[in-house]
Amino acid sequence: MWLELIIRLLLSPYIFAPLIYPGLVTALAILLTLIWLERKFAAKVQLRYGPLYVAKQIGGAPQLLADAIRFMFQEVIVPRNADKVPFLLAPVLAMSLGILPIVFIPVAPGFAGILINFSLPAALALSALMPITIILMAWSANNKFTIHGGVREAFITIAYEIALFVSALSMSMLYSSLSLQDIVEKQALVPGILLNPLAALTFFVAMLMSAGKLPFDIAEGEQEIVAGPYTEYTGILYGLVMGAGYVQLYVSSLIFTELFLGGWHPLFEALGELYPPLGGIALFLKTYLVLAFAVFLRCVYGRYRIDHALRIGWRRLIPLSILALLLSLGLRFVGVVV
Amino acid sequence: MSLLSSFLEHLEAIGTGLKYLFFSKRMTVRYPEVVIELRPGYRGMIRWHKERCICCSMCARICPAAAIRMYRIPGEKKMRPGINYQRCIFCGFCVDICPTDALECTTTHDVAFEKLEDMVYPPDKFDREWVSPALEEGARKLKVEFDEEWGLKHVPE
Amino acid sequence: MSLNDIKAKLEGLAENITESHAGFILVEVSPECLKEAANILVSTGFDHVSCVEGIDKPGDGVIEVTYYAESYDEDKRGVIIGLRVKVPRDNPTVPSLIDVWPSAFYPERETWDLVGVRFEGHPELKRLLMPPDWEGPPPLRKDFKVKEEGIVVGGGR
Amino acid sequence: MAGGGNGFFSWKELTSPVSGEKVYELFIGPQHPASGHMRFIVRLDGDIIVDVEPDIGYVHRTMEKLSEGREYIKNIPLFERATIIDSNNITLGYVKALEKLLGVEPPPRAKYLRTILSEMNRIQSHLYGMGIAGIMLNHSTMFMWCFGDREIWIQLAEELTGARLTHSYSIPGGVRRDLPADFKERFEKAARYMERRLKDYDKIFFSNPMIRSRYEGVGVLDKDTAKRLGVVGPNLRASGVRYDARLLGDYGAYDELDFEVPTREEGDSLARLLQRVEEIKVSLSVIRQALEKLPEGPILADEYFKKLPPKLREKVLKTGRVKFPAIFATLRPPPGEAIARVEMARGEVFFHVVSDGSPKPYRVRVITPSFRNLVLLRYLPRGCRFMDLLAIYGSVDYFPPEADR
Repeated sequence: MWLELIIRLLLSPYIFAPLIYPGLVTALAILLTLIWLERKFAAKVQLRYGPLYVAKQIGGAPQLLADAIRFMFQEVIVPRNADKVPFLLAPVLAMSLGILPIVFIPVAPGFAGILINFSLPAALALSALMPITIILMAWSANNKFTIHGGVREAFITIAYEIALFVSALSMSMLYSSLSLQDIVEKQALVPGILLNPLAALTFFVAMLMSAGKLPFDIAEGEQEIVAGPYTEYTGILYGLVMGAGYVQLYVSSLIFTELFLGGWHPLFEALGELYPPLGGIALFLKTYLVLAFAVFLRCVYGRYRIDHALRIGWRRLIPLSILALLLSLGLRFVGVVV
Repeated sequence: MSLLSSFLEHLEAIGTGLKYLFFSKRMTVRYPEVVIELRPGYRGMIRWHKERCICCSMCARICPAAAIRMYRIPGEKKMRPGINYQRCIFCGFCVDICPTDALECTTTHDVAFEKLEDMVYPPDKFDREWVSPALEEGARKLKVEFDEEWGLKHVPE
Repeated sequence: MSLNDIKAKLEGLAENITESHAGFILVEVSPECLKEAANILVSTGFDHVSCVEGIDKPGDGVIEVTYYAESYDEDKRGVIIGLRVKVPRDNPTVPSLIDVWPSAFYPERETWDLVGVRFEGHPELKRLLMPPDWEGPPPLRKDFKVKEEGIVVGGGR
Repeated sequence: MAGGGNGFFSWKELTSPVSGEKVYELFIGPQHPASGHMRFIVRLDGDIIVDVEPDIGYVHRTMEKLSEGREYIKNIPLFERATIIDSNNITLGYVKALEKLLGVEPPPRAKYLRTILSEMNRIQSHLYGMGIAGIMLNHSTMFMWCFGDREIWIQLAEELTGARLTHSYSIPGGVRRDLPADFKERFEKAARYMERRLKDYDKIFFSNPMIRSRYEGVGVLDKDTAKRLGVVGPNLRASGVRYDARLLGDYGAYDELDFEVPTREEGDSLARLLQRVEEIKVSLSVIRQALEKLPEGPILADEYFKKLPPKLREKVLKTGRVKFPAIFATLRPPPGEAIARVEMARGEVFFHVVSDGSPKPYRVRVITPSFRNLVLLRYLPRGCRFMDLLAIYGSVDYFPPEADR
């Protein structure tokens, strides 16, 4: 009886969604495998092996677990000149804010941590808070390199955010809903990317910028400013700030999949009856594909100069996303989507 | 127009990356498991053949790093060479100037030492065979072949 | 550009002009005439110096400072002109030529650093290769001795 | 501001101190992910560089002094260590000067072999430079590819000389090893592979719009300034000056080979990198020709070969590996001085050797191309954005150990 209650509690959307899928456990699993995959991809393109010797039989897959354990037991050094409380708090805040938007993202109809009709703007708004914590890190570490990185992050943030929101908005305009669930439901037959590829492109690029992945890892800028805002972090705190970027990428990819790739379709029709999140497997696979492509870009690109990135944000992405908005309007006007 | 052409160039770069992601051959040699068999003539660890040595000390004179020096042997009139591998730069000058081929370059290069003192080889230790520790552990030998498609190919012997 | 051309150009300025080997002309001038000679060389087409050198000659009590002028022009590139001045060893001072040859900036700084020649008018005579807190004789002077080991262990040659 | 433009250049202006409230001073290096063995003192106004002061000397070994305490032949491995990635070219400069003092001329086959190794060094050194330039922009693929493909040329050089990098191949009067029998065939495969790979480099790096945007128009060095600053090597040729010490034809077999020295007009960072790609292609063709025309004959000058005992002479002829005559340990050139210029991968190296008749040189002066290009690191980044500093640093292909000596 108790067991059944616990299982029912666990399987209820309010626990299962934030904790297991798409929440913490999945995020952690993605974190651990994605970084490994990124390194493996880079290695394959660069004609080498990548992480291997942690477990040779499975291609070194537990590498990140080993790294995480090492981070865990490494000494955390707080610089003498740093502002201690924000310095220690900021990474924790970054990780929490990074993962928080997940509660609004449904993985099946009616299956989300918090089920509201404005899930799209809510999730985007929460993830937009993340840069503030990075600037906080930069400022509190009190180091020339971190401050330089913090300024870069601030610049980049305003460059991508408008494009990100407008391109997301163009999809909600197309489907006349601000709820991710409705948007996915309306893509049962045709995924959104086919209707509005422009919005998908701008959203994807803005998403890379927001997560600070190549070619937009400008705030981090290893070759110029050591590690940007993260320069002074060591041990588990560094693990957190490094993970936060990937978590943010995961959240944006989830939103991308729901906006453009048809979310849990087509698997949900088959498995959703059994238990709704089973249909979410399709969502998971698609998200993972998006993530894999995003990290694969590391092999192809270097780092944009900051003014180029800003120019891409302001002069390319924003006009293109507005064009995408108009495209959506046109599509609605023609009556492609009901 | 330039936007389109730059978009196409982006696609080409990504395409090249994808090509290598799916169709490529790694060039890494996983060393302790496999060992590249070096061709004769490689300038590796130096071996001294005591019986051929005429104690002319030319090797010590030409050594640019003062790695080979002459040692007085108690009870012997002649001096004999010994080598200090802390200093040796493997230029092979000593081998090339030796008039009787008493010094010889081996193709062993991957020797490890536990202590710095172990790297000094006075004459009594200098006359010895060198064995690669990887081969001793049972590593496979590979031969380097050139290949038009992949550059270097490492093939088992 | 031959030896005679240079001789004609530097008539009256040079104390001695020799050709050490093909393509290497040495022009000795007094420190007062250095700048004038350099200006003539620049106008002839020797537009940069590859190197500034200081040779310490304690036997003669002088330091020889040489500017090696080169040209990128096709007809003059086979020639290097060494413009040499002799300055006393205890107070080696040479007028800086960085206004004539901007490429002499770092070589002059290096010569000051390593040989201890002062270049008057050089705006940045500070340590370049040596550590900033270096004291003692400039390392390329002959009175700075480098200890070399003999070839015999436990005793001299 | 960036790159001058009008050809006017004044050290007074460049060395005048920059300070003020707006100036933000950053120390890049010596412990820094991208600085190499050196330090940049960068002064920024916002994101614009107002002044860069390269602080070198972190790997200074006082080679010129060390060389005065050693016999002539021992200095070959010493100078090699200034630039081990380009070792035959730098030793060739020293050996050339020494040969002029000794009055020895290497036999034709030795000249060809020197040329072949020099060009292989040039290729792998350019690959090294391009790889570093790639990682300066965080393009790890370019870095890994270049370093991976460098391995081929190191392998070939190892088969020729017996050492991967520190070849010590050229000696007064010749070279130490003869060509292995299968060298030509192996080289041909490597060359075809390289030519194919250069196309992929182009697709993923040089034509990549992202990379182009970092390099195009950044750090422009115009022709006049390049001449005035005494810049050498690919950096000079990318600014449109056709100068190359190989054109002098007084060393190696270059006077008998047909090769074109490529130049570019743009003078920006992209031009400097593409210049290296072109030079790799030229080097491939030079090696091909040299292997084609390679004359038969001895590889060591007769006056030294004669000094070997007859048994060793036979052995040398049989194995193709030179034995040194005993005189090599105490070479005594007659008093005099000699200069030599050799085109290294990064530019022209200058050697001045003074002999006083003793077995040790009285003075050796060496100026390496990186040292001559150092001025670019001070001049070019001015007025550029901070992130351009590393794009320029990568494109100049500055190698600290070579400059510091």
